[in-house]
Amino acid sequence: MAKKSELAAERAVVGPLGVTSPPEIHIECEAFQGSLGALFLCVHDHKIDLLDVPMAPICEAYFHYVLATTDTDLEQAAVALAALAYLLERKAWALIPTEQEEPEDDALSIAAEPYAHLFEPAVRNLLERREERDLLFFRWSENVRHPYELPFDTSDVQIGDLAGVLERLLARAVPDTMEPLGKPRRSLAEQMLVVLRALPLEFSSLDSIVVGEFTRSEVVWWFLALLELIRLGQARVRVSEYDVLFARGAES
Amino acid sequence: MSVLKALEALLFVAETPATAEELATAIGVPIFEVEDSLEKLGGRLTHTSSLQLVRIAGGYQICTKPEYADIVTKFLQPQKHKLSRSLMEVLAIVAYKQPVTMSEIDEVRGVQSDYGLKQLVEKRLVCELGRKAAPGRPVLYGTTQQFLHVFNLESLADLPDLGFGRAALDAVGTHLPPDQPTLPLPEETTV
Amino acid sequence: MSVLKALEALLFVAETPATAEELATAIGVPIFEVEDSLEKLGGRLTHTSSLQLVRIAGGYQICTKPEYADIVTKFLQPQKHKLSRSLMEVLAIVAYKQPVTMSEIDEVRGVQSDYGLKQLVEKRLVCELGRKAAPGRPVLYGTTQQFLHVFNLESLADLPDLGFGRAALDAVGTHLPPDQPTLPLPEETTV
Repeated sequence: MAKKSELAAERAVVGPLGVTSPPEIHIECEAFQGSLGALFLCVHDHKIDLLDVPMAPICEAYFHYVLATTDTDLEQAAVALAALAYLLERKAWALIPTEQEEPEDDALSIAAEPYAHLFEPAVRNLLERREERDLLFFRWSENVRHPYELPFDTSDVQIGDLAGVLERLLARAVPDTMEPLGKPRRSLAEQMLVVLRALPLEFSSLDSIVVGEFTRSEVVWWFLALLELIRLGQARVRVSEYDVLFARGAES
Repeated sequence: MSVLKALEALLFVAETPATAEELATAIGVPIFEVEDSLEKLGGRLTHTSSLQLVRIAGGYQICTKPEYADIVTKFLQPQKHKLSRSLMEVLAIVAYKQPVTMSEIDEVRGVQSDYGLKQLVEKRLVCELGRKAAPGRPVLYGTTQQFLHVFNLESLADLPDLGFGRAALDAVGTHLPPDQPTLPLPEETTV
Repeated sequence: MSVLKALEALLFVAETPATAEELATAIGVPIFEVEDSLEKLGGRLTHTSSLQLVRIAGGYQICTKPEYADIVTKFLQPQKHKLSRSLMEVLAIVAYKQPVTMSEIDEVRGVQSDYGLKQLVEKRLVCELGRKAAPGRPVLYGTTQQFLHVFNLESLADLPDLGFGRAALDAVGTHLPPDQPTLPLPEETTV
């Protein structure tokens, strides 16, 4: 292996990341094969579309480097981290749906005038059908009010009250444990069922509802489901003299 | 057990439109027999009952006859959710141009439609179909089964021909995405 | 409009047992007339229909007769998990080719399947089995116990032989991953 001093000359080129180049972290995936530094430069110079490159193997290669290298050159490690962070940020931005206009050919942009009025007959037709439809009644599904339209009433409960409750729960929580990547997570709908089952029929404080040991993220997940239940009118909340109280069920 | 009575029982409990195939599978008879009996059931209901058999949202369903609307309304006191004019416009555009992106809708209307689109998704009349392979990977929207049901349509083909955009419509055809997943409610209704 | 038919319409749409008073108010006739007609309606249903009138929880309700329980159950079961065509396609590919990665599914279908796969995971018909020892360490998907249950399969061996992919299937065998891990629930309270 070459000594640091021997490589120094090679490294002393000013690139976008400064004078130090990232260490040799090899990345291998369908879209790209090569070093982290090379990938960084390709993305930086728009020579490769990051959308096609999965980030997982890159992160794993980095972690492997961090864990496997015993005498880490801090400067090098920092540059590697900077490169990785840059890639992650770029990828994140690329993945966020944007409102940007889509590329269109000239013919389209010439005719890019609103033409909503052409849909007028369809709107009228739909309204007529709606009127006819209003005279028909089906079983259940139809007559149950849509959950999103259930009124939810938090009357005198302020955001600060809810935040206070969450804070108290968080103070009781134990630190999160490391969980394997890709572990299937419970959906919010499932979590809501769990919370719903835990909620008592009588108004109670959250401290008495949430018992046992739990982690911080479990608390947040629990609380999120609770808020959603309140919004859907399946849980109630009110402030008493000393505490914020929760109960199952809709406001009668 | 007659097929006709079996159909009556099944359509009575069905919460969504049932296809002849589904009915045939449940009863264990060939589809043509189900179709035959559905016709008979429809006729019998027309003459003897306050209920009727309708074809809606790609299937069969039983509902009350229009002349009973008044007393049913009085009994149920249902919430009417009216759609605003601009919401109707967005909905019509989605129906004809699906799968369509928000910016494509904006272009047709000349104004931003994000609020309206979100409302329609909330009301489950419109849902996400996927993402377009274009910069920004914009979301593609389309109508739902719920849309057909609420507007008393058997399929998208029932919409009037506007002389354009039918090509896109045909591409989607009547194979609409199913209703968006509904939140599991705690109280299972047992039938 | 006969009171009997009006009652039929109201009891059809009623979500919960309706009392004679409620029914009388909606129709606008005296209670004794409603009670009279309810008796007649009950008799008529008993003799001509697969439905019956029952007194339950202090009110009246229409339900299916017990002898139709089997077909009703058979009918409602799959209906609850109605899957779209494209979802069925993804599911079939997962069932036959498991353990399989998303890009392998895309390859078979020629279109992106991420949306469908996510839906199937939500519906707990498909779950993650682990990760493939390949570049990118892609997630491997397979079917769940729930899948067998919903499609009335005793094991994966019950799937029709397509003349391919059985090798892959045999690799997984019938030792399917259990239903997605469920976290311990707080004490079960009856709703």
